[in-house]
Amino acid sequence: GGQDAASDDGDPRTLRIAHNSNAAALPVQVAMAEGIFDKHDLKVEFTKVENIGTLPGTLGRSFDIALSVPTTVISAAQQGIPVTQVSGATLDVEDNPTGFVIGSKTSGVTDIKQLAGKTLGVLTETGTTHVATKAWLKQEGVDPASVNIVQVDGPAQADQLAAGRIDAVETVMPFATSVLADDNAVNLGDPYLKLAPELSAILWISRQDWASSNAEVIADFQAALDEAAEFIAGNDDKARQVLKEYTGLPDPAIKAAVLPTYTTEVRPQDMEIWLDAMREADGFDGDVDLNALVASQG
Amino acid sequence: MKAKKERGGTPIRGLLPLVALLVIWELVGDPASPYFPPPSTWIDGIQPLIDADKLLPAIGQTSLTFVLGLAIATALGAIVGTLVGASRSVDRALSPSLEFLRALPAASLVPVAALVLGYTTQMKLVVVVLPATWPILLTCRTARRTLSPVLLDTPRTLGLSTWHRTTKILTPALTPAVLLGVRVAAPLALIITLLVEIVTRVNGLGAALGAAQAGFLSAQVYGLLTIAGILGFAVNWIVTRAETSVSRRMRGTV
Amino acid sequence: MARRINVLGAAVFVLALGLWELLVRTSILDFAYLPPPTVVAQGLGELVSSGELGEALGHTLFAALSGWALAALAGVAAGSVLGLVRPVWMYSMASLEALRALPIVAFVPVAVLLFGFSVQTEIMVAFYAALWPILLNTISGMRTEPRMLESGAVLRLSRAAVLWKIRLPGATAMIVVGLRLGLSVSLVLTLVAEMVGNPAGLGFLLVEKGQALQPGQMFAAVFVIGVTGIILNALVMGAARLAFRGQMASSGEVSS
Amino acid sequence: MTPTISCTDLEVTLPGASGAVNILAGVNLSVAKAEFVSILGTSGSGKTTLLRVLGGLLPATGGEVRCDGTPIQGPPDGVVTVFQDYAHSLLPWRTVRRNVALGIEARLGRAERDERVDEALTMVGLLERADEYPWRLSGGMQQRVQIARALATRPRVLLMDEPFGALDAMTKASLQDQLQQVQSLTETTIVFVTHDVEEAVYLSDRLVVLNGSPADIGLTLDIPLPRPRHQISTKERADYLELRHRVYEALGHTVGEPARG
Amino acid sequence: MTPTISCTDLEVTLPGASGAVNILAGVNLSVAKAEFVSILGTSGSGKTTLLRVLGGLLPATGGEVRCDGTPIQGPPDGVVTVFQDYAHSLLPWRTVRRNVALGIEARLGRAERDERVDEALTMVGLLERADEYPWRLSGGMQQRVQIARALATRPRVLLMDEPFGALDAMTKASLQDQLQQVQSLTETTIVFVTHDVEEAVYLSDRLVVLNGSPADIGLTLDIPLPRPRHQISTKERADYLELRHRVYEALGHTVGEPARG
Ligand SMILES: Nc1ncnc2c1ncn2[C@@H]1O[C@H](COP(=O)(O)OP(=O)(O)OP(=O)(O)O)[C@@H](O)[C@H]1O
Ligand SMILES: Nc1ncnc2c1ncn2[C@@H]1O[C@H](COP(=O)(O)OP(=O)(O)OP(=O)(O)O)[C@@H](O)[C@H]1O
Ligand SMILES: [Mg+2]
Ligand SMILES: [Mg+2]
Repeated sequence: GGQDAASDDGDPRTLRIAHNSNAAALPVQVAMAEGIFDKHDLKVEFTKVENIGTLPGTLGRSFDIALSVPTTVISAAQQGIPVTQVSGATLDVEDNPTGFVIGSKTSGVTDIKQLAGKTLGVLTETGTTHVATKAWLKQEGVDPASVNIVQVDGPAQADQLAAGRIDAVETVMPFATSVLADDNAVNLGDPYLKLAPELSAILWISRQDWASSNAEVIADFQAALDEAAEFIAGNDDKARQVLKEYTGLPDPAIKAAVLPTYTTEVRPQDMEIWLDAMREADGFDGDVDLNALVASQG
Repeated sequence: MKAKKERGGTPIRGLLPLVALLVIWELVGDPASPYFPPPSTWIDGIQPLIDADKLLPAIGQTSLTFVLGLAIATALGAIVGTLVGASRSVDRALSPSLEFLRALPAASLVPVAALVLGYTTQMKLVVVVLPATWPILLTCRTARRTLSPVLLDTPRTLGLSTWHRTTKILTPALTPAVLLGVRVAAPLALIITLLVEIVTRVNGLGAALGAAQAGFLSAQVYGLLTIAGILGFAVNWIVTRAETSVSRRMRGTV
Repeated sequence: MARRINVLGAAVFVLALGLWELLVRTSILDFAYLPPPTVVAQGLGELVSSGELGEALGHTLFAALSGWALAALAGVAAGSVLGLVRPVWMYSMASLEALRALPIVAFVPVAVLLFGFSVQTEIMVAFYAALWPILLNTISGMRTEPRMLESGAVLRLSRAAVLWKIRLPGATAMIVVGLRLGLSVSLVLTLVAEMVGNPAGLGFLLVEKGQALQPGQMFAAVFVIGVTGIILNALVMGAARLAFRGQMASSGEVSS
Repeated sequence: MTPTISCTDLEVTLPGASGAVNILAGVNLSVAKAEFVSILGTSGSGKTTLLRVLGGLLPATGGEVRCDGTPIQGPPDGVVTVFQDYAHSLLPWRTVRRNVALGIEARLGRAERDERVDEALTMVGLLERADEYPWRLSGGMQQRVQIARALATRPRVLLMDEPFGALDAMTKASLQDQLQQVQSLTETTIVFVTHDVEEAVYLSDRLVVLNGSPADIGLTLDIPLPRPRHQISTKERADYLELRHRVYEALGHTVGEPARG
Repeated sequence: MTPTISCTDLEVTLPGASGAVNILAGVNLSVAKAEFVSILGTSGSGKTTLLRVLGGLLPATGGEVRCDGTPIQGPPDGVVTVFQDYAHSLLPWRTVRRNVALGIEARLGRAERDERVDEALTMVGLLERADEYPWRLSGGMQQRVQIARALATRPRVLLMDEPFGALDAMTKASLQDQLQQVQSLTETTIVFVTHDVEEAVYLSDRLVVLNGSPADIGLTLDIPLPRPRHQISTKERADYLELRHRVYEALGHTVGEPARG
């Protein structure tokens, strides 16, 4: 039961938000810390969920808005879970990449083409980063099936690569920092940017019915995030303090962190790129109504 | 007291309640449900895996780890359980450390094991064997402790070597306990095998399951779960059969 | 009855920790991900002083113990019925065996859907996991020495009295084994549920600290889990020794 | 008067290595109220089997077993068996005292129960071992605990399978006399399996010998010795010696019988 | 000559409900090669305990136990104990034949093993039950299987704990004579616990009585009756009757002793 639980919460201006320890969610945290949500008459209840892959099914029940990635949104929608994007989160651009494929000199992987026959550690085999990497491999003429894939938890990646258990690793911040700290590590590039020069890989989602009946709330949410992004740009120290608090990362990692480029723009064109990439690289054959995946801009 | 005719293993007719449950699910289930698709959709769900020739290798990989892990756990559990049951000081020396180890969640052991052993079947085995050993060890320990002292004195007074004492007295006397332990351990071993595969995506049913879950392919998830369940049931059925036939021969003592 | 502290066991444990420290110090085991015990101890201090540990531990214990207690009741009751009433056994055991073979971990996401991100999800998982060892051990323990049952029959004990005075006490040693197994299994699966499902408790703490690149704190959580396992087991054994003196003595669980 | 316990044309078949084996065939026995009947017979002749059938523990494959006139299904009320296999029949998790209380604790109040248990334990000489676990007792002691457990229930019918087999002569004699006394006070009906001819003659009103394969009753002998009997004076009587002689003869041996000076 | 088996100042303490209990204290016994020594004593006096210590199955808490002059640790080679608790000492998953073979199957070839097993089973009269499981046998039969198992190993020293306790007089007498014959042929040293005074006097070269608490040896009596002995003629001898009388007296009873016409 409980399929139509979209509006089981009385006050639409109370947002139950879930996300993980990702720097992409920093604007939400900053907006909470700096009272920006209050200014927009929004009340936020936050829950940290590290495994965001489970979130689409819980929207409308436990949460209203959650952090997600395009591949998850597309798969969920295709299986009849009515999710939609309500806001962008970050944007990958040439001078501020968030995705990394990192090789190791000792394993002889200093170029993406050398991955054939090697073992690549990935965060999630079905995740956005890996779909992008596969598309990239194809572009470079490497059969993705020739790469041996294992899933490696972010915190263990640096050790695994250094110990030679994997030959290359596909990762994001903040893990990329510690992986790259090793002398043998070689950054091969950002797989997202191989799909498009500018691409959104992280976004905020909700249930479709919730989104359509709360357009105003969504607009306020986006406005709050935009304001928070501005605050971040102007108050680096304070922003990093907030980052430290909700991620729990140690000081050196906080200091070294390169903050992503924030955006609240909903980019249907990116969704299409992701769907193409999934079809191309992952053999995804679902039929998805992309229009339903983006909430109408308020 | 009545002369019952006992057949080996659990009677198959005991599956009736489960079948009834599945039938009801089929009848009331909504084929489009993203969470609870009825059984008839499950086969369609796994069809893509069959078409891609991925299913059989996955079953093979998982079975290998599961069965091998269970076998190692059986040997280890039986041996350590017997030792610990026989000697109070060995028991006291090892128990806290063993209790510590068995409470550790497999998922946090995987990265450590992978660091040492790489993403290999050996790594999977190490992570699987640890928790699966426990039921066998504990059951065996208790059985060893409750053995009649006279039964243990018998081979001693007859001058049997330690080896023969082990093979001729301890082994048969403790076999029912070991088999009970294996029955408890089998699903655990299977769960951990799948968990390791889900976490690492190293080949197997668990990897497929993890991928299906991430893609919200619930019919496929149920299909894979059913296959895993059948695997576990099969091993369990074999062990139960063995247990029944052993305890029938042991009727004098039970 | 008064049992001394298990010095021997503690010594072996400390020795193992020392060996681990030594391996790290001599760089034989040199991984950022796997810190030495001293660093773990430091992480433990941090977790304790921040108050995160106490809260997480309380949550996990509540979930694991609730699930376990329910499983103990259901397992012993159902195990008794299955062990004694042959038709019930014949017409349901195979179903239970099949359900038992289902990998519970894979159901955590489904449980999250059913119960939401709540402690009920964890309790359900802990219950399901702990049920089987308790059930199977109870059934097996119910195979009582026939001469004892005949003694009960001859002394005209009622069926309830035979169950209560002969079968269950005779099965106690086995049931206690089931309870011990169930306890550790429910703890482990509560943690799994917290790691992949409900973001609370020690399981989530572990993941969170891992994601936060704090291996010291992460392994401190692991360490606490292990020690919790030791303590819970000691409590169960202690309670069993108090409650079932005779059974524990006759099965060699009380040192004389 | 209907006999307290009886069997007619009793037949018992048990499974064996090479198919079913006929253990008892055509056994007819009826024991009157307050009667003391002993059963003798070579090892493996079927004494235990017969006692188990009379006690309702083993269903007959043929014939009929009755207690107070009604066919029995399962152990009848007040009919208590003392097993040959004492080691298996005590509950190892209960102390001696609580083992003895097993049959009465549900029926009696605390005070009366304690009194009965103490009385029974005193009879078998184990009062001071009351708080011990049975597996810490010697074989003969365990056997006596089982006897005490049966006596504590004040049974109407007592079926005893070599109850004094593991006891030394002194302890045995004392228990024999206790048993006699209990019986004369409470009119218990007793069926008593023993290998000890002296004991059988000394205690019984009647004595039957099981023999053959399948076994039936080969000899029935009334023992009309006056009661109460005494270990010395009764055993000195000429008719006692005569009866004893006849039993030895019936058992087919001249050897085991102690020489008569 | 060093005695085959001996103990000096033997002390044994066992755990009890209220702390450790001293069971044996200051027991001195030495048994020469080919000697037959019987141990008598009331139920619970410590006979089984003593036998377990002599057999190397229970460590003494004080004093010394030697076999062929060397202190023993664990059961010495060729010293075989026959347990009072026969039910627990047979392996329920083995047939009678394979139970009897247990002690020799590792040492002997198939042919010789089969021969020995058959011989031992014939001695105890159970050859035709060889393929049965022990839990399908009567108590006395199980006891005999255990005896056969011990005999099949051709032990140098045989420690027997009430081995004939569950047997009828006929079977017992036959086994007594078998045992005598085995002993005279193989010079086996035998320590024999029994409650049967007749049996003790008939079989022994020497007889000791355990008494007291903690127990020690209260009486030692040589039995210089000529060998071979016979069930009838030996038991008719005046010196046999005299010895028997003395034992009964030492055991403190006038009652259990059969009257002498
Ligand atoms: N559980 C059983 N299953 C099959 N056969 C049995 C079983 N118990 C006894 N028997 C057989 O029944 C026969 C009679 O056994 P029973 O125990 O009645 O003899 P008994 O007269 O009591 O002998 P004993 O004096 O040695 O105790 C024996 O041949 C025995 O092998
Ligand atoms: N396992 C044990 N633990 C503690 N005490 C024991 C144990 N076995 C025997 N005892 C005690 O030791 C004493 C002697 O027992 P033992 O078995 O040697 O007597 P026994 O002379 O063989 O008697 P019986 O003729 O009845 O067999 C008894 O008081 C008994 O309670
Ligand atoms: Mg019998
Ligand atoms: Mg004894």
